[in-house]
Amino acid sequence: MPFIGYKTLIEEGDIVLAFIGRDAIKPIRINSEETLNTRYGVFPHKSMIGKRYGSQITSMKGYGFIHLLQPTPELWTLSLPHRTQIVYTPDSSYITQRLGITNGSRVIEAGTGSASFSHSLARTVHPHGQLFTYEFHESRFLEAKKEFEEHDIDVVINHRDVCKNGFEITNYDGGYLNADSIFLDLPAPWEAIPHLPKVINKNEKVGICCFSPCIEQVDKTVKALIEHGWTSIEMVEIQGRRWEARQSMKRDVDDAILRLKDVKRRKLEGIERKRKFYADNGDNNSKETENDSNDVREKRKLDEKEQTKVEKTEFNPFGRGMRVLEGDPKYNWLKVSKNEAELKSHTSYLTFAFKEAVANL
Amino acid sequence: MPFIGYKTLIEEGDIVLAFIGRDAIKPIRINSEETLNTRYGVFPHKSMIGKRYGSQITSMKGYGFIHLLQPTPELWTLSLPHRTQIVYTPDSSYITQRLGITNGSRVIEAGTGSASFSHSLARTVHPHGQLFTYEFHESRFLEAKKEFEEHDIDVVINHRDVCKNGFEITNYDGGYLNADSIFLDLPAPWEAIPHLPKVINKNEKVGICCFSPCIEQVDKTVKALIEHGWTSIEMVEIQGRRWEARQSMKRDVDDAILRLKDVKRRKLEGIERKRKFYADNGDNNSKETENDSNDVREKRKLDEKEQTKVEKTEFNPFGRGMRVLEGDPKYNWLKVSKNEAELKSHTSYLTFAFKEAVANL
Amino acid sequence: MSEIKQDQDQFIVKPTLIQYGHHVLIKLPSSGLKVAHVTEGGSINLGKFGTFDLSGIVGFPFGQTFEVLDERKVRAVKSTTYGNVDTLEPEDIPTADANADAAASDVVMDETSKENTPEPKTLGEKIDYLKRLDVKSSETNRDLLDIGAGSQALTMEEIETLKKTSKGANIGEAIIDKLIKSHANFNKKTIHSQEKYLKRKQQKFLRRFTVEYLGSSQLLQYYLEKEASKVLDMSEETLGLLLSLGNIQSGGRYLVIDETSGVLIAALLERMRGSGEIVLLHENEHPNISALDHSNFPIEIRQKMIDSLNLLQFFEPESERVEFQEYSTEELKELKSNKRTHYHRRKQNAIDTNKAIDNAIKGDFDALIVATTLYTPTLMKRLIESVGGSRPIIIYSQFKEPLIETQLDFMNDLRILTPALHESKARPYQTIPGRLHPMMTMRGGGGYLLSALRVYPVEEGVTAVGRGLKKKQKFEK
Amino acid sequence: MSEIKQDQDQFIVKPTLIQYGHHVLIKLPSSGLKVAHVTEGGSINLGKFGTFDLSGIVGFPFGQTFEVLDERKVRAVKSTTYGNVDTLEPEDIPTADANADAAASDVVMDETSKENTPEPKTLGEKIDYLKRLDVKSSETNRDLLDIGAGSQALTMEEIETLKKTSKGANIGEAIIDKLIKSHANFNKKTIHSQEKYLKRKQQKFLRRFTVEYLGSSQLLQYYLEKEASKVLDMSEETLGLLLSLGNIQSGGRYLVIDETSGVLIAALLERMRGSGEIVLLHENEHPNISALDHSNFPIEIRQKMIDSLNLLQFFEPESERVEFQEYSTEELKELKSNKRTHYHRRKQNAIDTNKAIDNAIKGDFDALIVATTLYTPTLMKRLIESVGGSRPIIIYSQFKEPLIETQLDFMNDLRILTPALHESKARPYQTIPGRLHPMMTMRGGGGYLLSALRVYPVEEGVTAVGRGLKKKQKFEK
Repeated sequence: MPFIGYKTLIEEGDIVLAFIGRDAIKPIRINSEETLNTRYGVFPHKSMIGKRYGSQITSMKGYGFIHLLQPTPELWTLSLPHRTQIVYTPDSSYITQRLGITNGSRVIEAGTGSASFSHSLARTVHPHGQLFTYEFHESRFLEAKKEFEEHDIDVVINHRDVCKNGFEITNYDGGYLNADSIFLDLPAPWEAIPHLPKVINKNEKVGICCFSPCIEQVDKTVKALIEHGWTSIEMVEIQGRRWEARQSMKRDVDDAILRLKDVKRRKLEGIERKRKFYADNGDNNSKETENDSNDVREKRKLDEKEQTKVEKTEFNPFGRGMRVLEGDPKYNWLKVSKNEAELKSHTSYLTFAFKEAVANL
Repeated sequence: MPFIGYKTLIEEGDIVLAFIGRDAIKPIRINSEETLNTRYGVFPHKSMIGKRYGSQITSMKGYGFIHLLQPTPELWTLSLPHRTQIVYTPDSSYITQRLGITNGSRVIEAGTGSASFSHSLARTVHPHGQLFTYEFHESRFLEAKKEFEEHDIDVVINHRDVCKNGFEITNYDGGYLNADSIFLDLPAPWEAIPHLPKVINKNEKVGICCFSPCIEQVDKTVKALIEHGWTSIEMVEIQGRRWEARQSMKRDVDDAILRLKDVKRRKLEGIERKRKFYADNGDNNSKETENDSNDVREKRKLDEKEQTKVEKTEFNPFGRGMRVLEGDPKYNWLKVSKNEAELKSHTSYLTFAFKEAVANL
Repeated sequence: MSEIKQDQDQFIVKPTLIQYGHHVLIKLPSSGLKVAHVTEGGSINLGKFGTFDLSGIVGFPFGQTFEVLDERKVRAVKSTTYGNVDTLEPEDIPTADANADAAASDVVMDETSKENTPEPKTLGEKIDYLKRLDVKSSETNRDLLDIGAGSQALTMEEIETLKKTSKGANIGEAIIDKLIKSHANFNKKTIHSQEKYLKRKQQKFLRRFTVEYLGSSQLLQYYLEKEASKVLDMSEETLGLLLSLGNIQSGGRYLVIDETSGVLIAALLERMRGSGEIVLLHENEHPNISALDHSNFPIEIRQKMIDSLNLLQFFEPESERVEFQEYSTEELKELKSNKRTHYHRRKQNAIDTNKAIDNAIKGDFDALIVATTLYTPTLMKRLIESVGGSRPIIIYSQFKEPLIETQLDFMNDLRILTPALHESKARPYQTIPGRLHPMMTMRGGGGYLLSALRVYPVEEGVTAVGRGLKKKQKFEK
Repeated sequence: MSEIKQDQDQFIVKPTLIQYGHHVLIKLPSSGLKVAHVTEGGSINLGKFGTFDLSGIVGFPFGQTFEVLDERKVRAVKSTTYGNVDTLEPEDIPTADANADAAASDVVMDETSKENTPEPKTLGEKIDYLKRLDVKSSETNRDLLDIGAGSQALTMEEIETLKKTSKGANIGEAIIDKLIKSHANFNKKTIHSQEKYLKRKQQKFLRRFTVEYLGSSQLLQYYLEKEASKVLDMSEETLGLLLSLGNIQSGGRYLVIDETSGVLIAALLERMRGSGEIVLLHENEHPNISALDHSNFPIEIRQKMIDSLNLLQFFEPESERVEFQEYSTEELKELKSNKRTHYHRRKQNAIDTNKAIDNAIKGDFDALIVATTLYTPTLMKRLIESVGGSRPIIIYSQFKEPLIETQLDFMNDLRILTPALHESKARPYQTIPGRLHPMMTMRGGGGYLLSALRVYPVEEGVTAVGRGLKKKQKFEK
């Protein structure tokens, strides 16, 4: 079980996430006959066997490097091609915590979608709980089912339109799923809500989260939840931001002034030298030199350039005109942070509600 | 004109914002007969006359201080009692910039509300533009009208239900307001939108901003704008945050370890001293001292306490148990920032749209 | 060869019914929180709501709402909480179309029912009754004035008198009835503001409370309300993100620094539910995990699963191992009783400490989880080595700034992959259908997370940038 | 005695019609931006949209949309932009109720019109036509697959061929027609995704553009799109907040450091509209205000209103005053022509510099506005003295961290009142009625502002914390 639990050494048949770059995480199943081709070179699976998870390895030609990671649901989510239907970690982690899902929970998820949240839920409810997941699209259902098998994840998956046909599974324990947590990632969750009473645990407080991108869906969902006796209805949006540490040059005003003084000094020096040169040699426009031949004038120009040149300054407090690497110890730096140029500003609205248990007294 | 323009010295009749504290900014009109009473003491207006705006002054008894500020629309907004209908500066400044309102603009505002945005708009369109503002509530209309007069602000204010009766002002230039910018802060802006064609400038591109707290209002507003030929409809929310600089103690792990070593050393020292004391004097429970009188035993206890005491350490890298002021130079500090314990997380949604001019060719 | 550490026997089942021995969270209507230990004969004082015997809530399911009766008794009632209602309400919310909205929704508006329906009895019925009132007259809220002290014809004295003359559970409703009758503008209000008004008054005067299961989120909420600094201002969303990014699960072995009074440890234990190990580092003689005293983890589980060490013991294990001279059975018999107790305590301490040191020395932890006010750049340099390959390192800080510095260090450390600085904020909305908007105010703060993975760089051919490189290479051989 | 500095004569009227001499913003459908100087005989190349003569847009009002025809001509068309459409679209948006929504709205759905209506002609008609298609069959989007390359039966080659065979303005529509016909799943799509699809294709192939007035916001947008670092990543909302907090208005006298290529100066000039003064500080020989070359401020206004000084000239004015020996008329006549030009240039420079120095020395500026990459804590210490009483100091920084340090300094400076650190972010929404949601992505960054007021502490009785206290007291006497 590489997705749940922990493993130290990489063996034949294991799933490994080859970390090629931040946006290139490639899942591979170790097969000693195969090789992994990346833009950093060729890596035979054989070279990975026996290595510890987390190892950096060198390509066959020795100049490229990749890291071999043990899959986790969160890394798996990162490795998926970016699609909008993925429930990303800031949302999925909050839903899990807010609904109190933990080892032992019985969770319903519809639809399965990319199955990335399913991985995370399965990890968290393992080993004493159970995840039930439903997918309408046949192609996605088949893909997810195969993935769960390959990843050795214990999930009850169903090909089903829950809005029309509900959640009951006749061949599962008489259909008593006794779910304590529900996650609905459906276009019209209000059509699925009426079907829930048959599958939730009546003896404990049950939580639900509906995941909808548009606000109009929230409005309909809230109305349906009220109608079907759910209480403590609260809706939130998770605003996740990523920051990146950077260094920004600490450019002191005193240095800027000193630089201007230096520029001025050199300019005056140049003027002084020119004045001296003209005094010694006359300038090309003056009356004294009016009758000189072109050769003489050209020569004088070159001499002037040579003799009045002011050497470049050593004083360059901010590295002007130079390629300065961020953090270069020759300069002062301020530690700063910035976020991505393009923020993920919205995923979906999260509508939570709870259903009280029926008191038995 | 104290609200628009700049003034250096405080004179009789001027409006002054007495800055008593961040949440206590009190507007006063200078009257040499009057005094200002604050929690920091009594300040006769006479003592303010001739002072420069920005001056800190001392109370009559000499122990309290306040600052005398020149009113600006933004300070005025801060001085108002916190009410939800105020358009705060992060919103008002964005609306102004986004609609391109500047000196010379002709702006319609409905409703006037607390008149704080009116102040800001009047400042910005001054002196070549014109602000037209409408208020339905009679009491608010009267209050705002009086305020504009007192503040010497040139605004055309109307007591009007613009949703029913539109924006035309028959006694103003034949009713041709020729507005180029519209701001609607109304419960149902979609009822006012149909009335706009009569008062906007047909020869230039006109911008509108509708300010609504609920998303359902936005939905209706967008539909009304589309129906009435407005284009480039965009809605945004302004999320303004305030940060405050703080210093957080830089507690190094090495110092924490040294402290634990110091604690341990002193503990061992205590044990050592106890051992020595018992070797010299026996302890109260040992066989040797079994027959001592109570007095002797008490005395030995006191001696033990005295002689085995380990003096308090000088080594206290984090000032444990002491009152440490933030930034105390005896310690190391990291500069950090935090935002308010309670964030203003929502004001209203801002729906913008534009109406093209009619080409005359 | 899978290395999952499962311990099926140790599985702690989350209880569904309130029982003696439980710690529970009591939610008061004004969103006040209390933690109670349900003991036989125990009682709890809810301030102005009175005192009640805890025996009255035993046997009911978690999530149940109760009403305080006279004579320290409670009775179970149906919850009437519908969701988030903003206490600040802008006046620019229209009501003209409220009828249309409501008609379109599932709430049936019967405009003629005003005269026909019998007097409403329960509070729920009262709210329904108010919903059915004909509100055509208040097409917009233009006729309304602010709900202020001025328009409330019931003085505080009158309310106090009512409180004294009415009995027990009826106090709340009696006051609300009186308020409805006396509120000068009540009939001018829109349905919406009438409901809001009732809800606010209900929260103020109804002696109701709900008993919730005390999970890690509830424990966190409780601390956040009482004294947020005791949990380093950590928000629920940040805690959730920490647990996911940390890949916390049943059977894991975690290295932890926890300055959240133990709330973080409680959250880890909850996800582990009896299986796995925690090595807890602290900078004082004992760790501060006082929150666990309010939690429902049996003391045996805590002792079995948590090994605690101070930083000195962790970083200088060999010199901090407790040497302990065992006595022979003979010698033991010779000892006086108090000396023998002392001997056994010292022996247990030596065993615990040395076991914890052995555990710590093994390294290869499945995650490093840190929530501390210690300066993390220097701290992390010393802790990275103890983390297993491909395992997450997650650092929580109330402030972003120390994590920026730590991230810069991580970016230059070959033992670290993908350092990322996260901020997560849940933005709550008012959930009244037709009047959806973000709450006007919300909690600030909530903290930041720095996440990274521990990796093993290749031994040669890579520019040595990471500081501890030599040490690590030795370690890898 | 009011001291307003008004200059009614200098009022620059914002133009409503496009005229020769204007700099204008050209918005391309794919939200690409260009700045054009409208000159007689001038033309502009819009890349794949072709080249057109600028004379074709003269006389039209700003905001007008045009279509590029053949032979470098354009024709005015009605705008068809409705608002923000998210290019990312989650598939979880329901369409089951789209019909109901639309029916409830003002858009009339005529389900029988499909057969009866004549062939649609214009693009607008085509969109309308698509709206009227019977979409009952696609009750939800379950039958839809992702809009991907696979389902688009038109290859890039075919599109290229179409581009070559179709003529001018018809290219776009021809391609769209072909796309509609060939898109394998088009009929399976919901109204919503059909519209979105069309809009995206329209943006890609229709040779349309809009000409906008080049105000400060448009100038900022242009730079943000081209190279955000040239405006220090400043967002429009931050610029707006800066102008309001800075109390910028007609007639003000402002001390400014501007590293936004002059966009900030343009925004100030726009609010001042011809009246007032700016002293502009810079750290090189000349200020970088290249953005003003794209703006519509006449050079005379810029010369009249802006005095620029480098930091050395500002901070050491007396030694930096330009000494200039005037020649007598006699002497001037003696000079050769090039020497005389040189003389006049030097003279003008001396006059300008000395005038700017005199202006700077006066101090008492109505606001200090700083947008710089210089380290602000030390910079501000030297600038505070020049600000008038009760006048705002506003500092922009791309990063929060230098402003944190500056705020800490300000908190200990008696010359400063209410230092406050602001962040403002505009969060855009998709504005399709019935499908409102925040855009899935938005620009990060945007910068921070530190605002404060300059005050005069009482001379005695207050602990002297402010550094420049002595200097200031002297100044006050």
